Amino acid sequence: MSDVSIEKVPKGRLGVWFLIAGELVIFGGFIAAYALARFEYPEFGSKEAAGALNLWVGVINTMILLLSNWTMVVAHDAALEKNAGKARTFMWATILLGLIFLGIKIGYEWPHDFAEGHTISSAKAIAGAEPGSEVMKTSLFWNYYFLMTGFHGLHILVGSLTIFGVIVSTSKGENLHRVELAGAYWHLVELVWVILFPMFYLIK
Amino acid sequence: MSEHHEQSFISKYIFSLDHKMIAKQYTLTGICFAFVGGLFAVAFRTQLAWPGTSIPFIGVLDGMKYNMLVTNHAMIMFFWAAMPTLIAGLGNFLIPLMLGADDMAFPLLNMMSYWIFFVSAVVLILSFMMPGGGAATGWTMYPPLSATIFVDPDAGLIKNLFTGPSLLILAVALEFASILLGGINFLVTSINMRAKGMKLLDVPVVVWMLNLATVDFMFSVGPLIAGAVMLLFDRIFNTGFYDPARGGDPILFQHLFWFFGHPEVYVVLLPGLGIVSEIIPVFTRKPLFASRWVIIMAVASAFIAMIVWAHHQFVAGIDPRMAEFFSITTIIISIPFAFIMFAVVASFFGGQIEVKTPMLWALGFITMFLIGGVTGIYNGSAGLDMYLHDSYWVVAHFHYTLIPIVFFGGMAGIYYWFPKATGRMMSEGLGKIHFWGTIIGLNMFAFPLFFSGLNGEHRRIFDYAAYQPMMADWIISIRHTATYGAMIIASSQLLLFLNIIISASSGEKAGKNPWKANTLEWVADSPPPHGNFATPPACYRGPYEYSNPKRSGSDFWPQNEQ
Amino acid sequence: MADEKDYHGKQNYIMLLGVIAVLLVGMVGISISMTGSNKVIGIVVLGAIQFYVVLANLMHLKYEPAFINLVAYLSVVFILLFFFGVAPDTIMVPLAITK
Amino acid sequence: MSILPEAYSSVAPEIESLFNLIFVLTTVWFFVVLIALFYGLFTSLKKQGGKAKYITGDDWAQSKFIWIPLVLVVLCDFWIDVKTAHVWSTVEIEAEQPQGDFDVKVVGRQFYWEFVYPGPDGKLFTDDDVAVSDGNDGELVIPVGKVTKLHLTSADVLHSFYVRQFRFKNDAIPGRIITRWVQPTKEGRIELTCAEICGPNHGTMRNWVKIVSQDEFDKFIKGLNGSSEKVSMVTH
Repeated sequence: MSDVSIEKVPKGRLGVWFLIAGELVIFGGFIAAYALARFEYPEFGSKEAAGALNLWVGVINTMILLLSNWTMVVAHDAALEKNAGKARTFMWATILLGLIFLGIKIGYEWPHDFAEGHTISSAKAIAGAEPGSEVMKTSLFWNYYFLMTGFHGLHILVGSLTIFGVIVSTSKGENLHRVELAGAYWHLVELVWVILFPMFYLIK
Repeated sequence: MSEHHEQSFISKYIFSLDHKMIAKQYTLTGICFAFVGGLFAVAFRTQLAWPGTSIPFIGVLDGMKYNMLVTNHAMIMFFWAAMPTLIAGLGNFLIPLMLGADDMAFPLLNMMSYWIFFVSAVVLILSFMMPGGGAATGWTMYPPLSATIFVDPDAGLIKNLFTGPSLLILAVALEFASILLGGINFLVTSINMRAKGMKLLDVPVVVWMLNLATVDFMFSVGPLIAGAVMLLFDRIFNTGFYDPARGGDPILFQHLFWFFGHPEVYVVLLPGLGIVSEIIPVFTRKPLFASRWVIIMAVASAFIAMIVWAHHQFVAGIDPRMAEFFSITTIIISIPFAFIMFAVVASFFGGQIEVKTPMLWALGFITMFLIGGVTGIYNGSAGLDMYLHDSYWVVAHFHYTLIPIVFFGGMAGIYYWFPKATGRMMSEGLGKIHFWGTIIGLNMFAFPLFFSGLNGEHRRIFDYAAYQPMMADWIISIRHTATYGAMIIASSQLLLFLNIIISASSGEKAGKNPWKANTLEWVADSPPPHGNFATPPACYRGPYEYSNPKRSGSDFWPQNEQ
Repeated sequence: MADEKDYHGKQNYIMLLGVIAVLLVGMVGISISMTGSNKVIGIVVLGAIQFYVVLANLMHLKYEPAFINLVAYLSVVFILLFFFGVAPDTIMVPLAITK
Repeated sequence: MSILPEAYSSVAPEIESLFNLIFVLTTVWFFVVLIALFYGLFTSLKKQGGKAKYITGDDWAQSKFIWIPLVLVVLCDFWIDVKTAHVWSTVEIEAEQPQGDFDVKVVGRQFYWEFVYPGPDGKLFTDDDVAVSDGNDGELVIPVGKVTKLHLTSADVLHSFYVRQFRFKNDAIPGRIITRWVQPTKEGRIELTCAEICGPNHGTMRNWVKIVSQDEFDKFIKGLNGSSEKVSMVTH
């Protein structure tokens, strides 16, 4: 922590931090709910649930998101040096990486899961199953998985749109402070992912 | 924003960026919804008093219709009447004016937040018109009932989305988003845009309270948004988050709900308390007693409010040891509010009290809220709540807290700041009749319910014919009295509309500072122009310097004067 | 706001990325090699460290004034509070279904 | 308190004494504050040419007038907390519950109560349990003076088991069985109501608790095992 007084913080940055805090609590609600179910039911770790997720695809995706955060901070540095062109280039890279992440998640992972009969609407999977049986509980895992990864993907989409807006608004080299605000929001996405990734892919 | 440019009708009155206009939009929407909610209440009170009477536009109530009215009465009063008037309306109007700023920190965000709120209101109204009608789940929307009612698992997404409960959940989520955005605006404004020389403790108590309320809201609303999304998915995607057969857990929703639901009570309580502690010094011509400690205690209560949520679930089958803990924290939270009450009462002694209408409403707030406060101890005590939970005792208790907070507090604010908002005084006579009608109605309505509640009359029953002990003559007469009370409250609100219309058009002109108050909003013209202040005011002292011996001549010392 | 003085220090982002990547590899290693509660504990600990690194360094939180740190960490604190407030009611209760 | 309905359970006196304690304390405080308020109000109304005293309440000489009452409030809160903790733990906390003489499972259903009694083997949660409900106009029959363990659960949505005369209420929740206990003190037939909104017919979800002497109760159980249809419980 630095000795900067709160009044010195520009209002944009202050607002973004409050937004981040609010978002953290929303994600926190999901994460807490999932964690509670996860600790209650060992079935969540079974071959039919978390075990069915492809760890290495997840790792690749994490790396891509990490890279996108690096490009974003480079863009921020460029903005501090008033180098709008460089900043825009790296923001484009960030958007690209974000879209690749979404592409892998929605274009490869989810169809893969669907093919194995795991969908968010578990009506087919649980048809005729005994209440409280393992099938039922694994279906709950998939409910959580699709809900939370979907919600996270939504934030990536919003973040990309925000960055795109910043790219447009900085096209004449002004409003460069906005690069940082968009960046902070983008880092929030990474911040949430470093929790989601272990929860779904690693603890099984 | 301070330069004066010509504005078209649209940009001045509808898509306005001016915080004062947005505040008026919020407040008017809120008042209209409050009236609708009140009519709902009158409707089902009529059914309770005279079962089987046909109500205009609704007809004879059956169980389903009754539950719909009760549910939407609570929802509307909380989220579409209390929040917009007290938090959004008041906050938007007061925060920039009291801090000597020209507008909110993010005017565009401000306008967006109102229009998101407006959309949420539209979605709410749509939810009444869905096949099967509106949500009939109780305002707490406990699953599995709320996750299954009106849902046809095979019907598919769209059909299940367009049902009353689904749309209500959607509307609530939108409403939260709007208040969240508005709240970020409040916090940034009051941190960054205070007038030159205004230290944190020179900020008026009401602004403190509004910001504390916003912080509480911001930190507590997340779990409920998550829970609401999960509930919506249970309805439209046939997921199993709250379905025990699939390992889901209904209790989880109750926690997600009340983790927000209890701080929510303080989100509306703190601004009401702030308004009163703003009005008392002006009409007693005396500083607010120990105003710094009042702020500190408000901060303390805002924190404790976050760790009392499970006291709504004592009998919901939660772990009894947890219940013990929450019972203790709940009773502890009475301490800061006891302090604030004592401080308010202490500020009366040795004053020169002038009982104008705003002061009258403030007095009504204090006395009625005292009843609500002390009866809260009964419910907070887990051992006793086992008996009182979900009985009319609870109904009486929270009407004795929420009506003073939202209604008396809000009215005190409206009567006090109306001259600043419109430039004209409100009629004292009409205001006083309005007050006495409301307070008499409130006590006729709520006080008898304590006794029927103690006798074990339980809530949300549309016809007590099945319950012999509840058909005793004295309990039936209590139902009649309560219904008459509700009718008196509702009808005396017509005076408010009358008063607003008459005064806004032909009330006597109010100068810059009709109440001889210290805070900065009275430095601006009334109504303040676009951009509020001709020259940005500076601040030299705290807001409650009344009858200061160092000040010669007048008995008040505005914050901006040397 | 473009004219505001920026008090954020420069930092070596490559190294920062390296740290996060190493933590990631560590977590994956744990999840492959270990089993049982050690695995969970290990992953949670490394995850928490990673969370802190991202929040404090990548998001520059450590350069912000104390108030903003308070806000950011309070949101985490309240979620933990929620989790431990609810845990006794869900984790420790056996599922018993009545048809 | 005559305002409360007649008491039928062993814990009712405890709960009433808790009620009385809170009633006395809160009423005293309420009137103290109210009298102070109106005294302050009427003694300091506006007078011609009067000047208000400049009292900030920042120094101890002034602020002690609210700090001392606050300390008293804290003491009263502490008193109430202790009493509450005592009552609550005797009623609810499993470790301190008395040994049960008899088990019965209460199942809430839309919109009626179902009571499951142990079958011939005398044990609950076995396949020969016997269920009665409105259908075969069954009521909750329990022996007077004995500790009956109530295993509350639900088959569809939330319900709440509420008997005024027992001063007792607890939700019946699908997916879990909540064990509470009651020790009736006198015979009689009293109302059992649902206190948690459970749908359109919530208002009609009423049954009866019949408290009978031990030998009547034994007769009832015999007749039950003879006649009624068997139901199999799935609990795991």
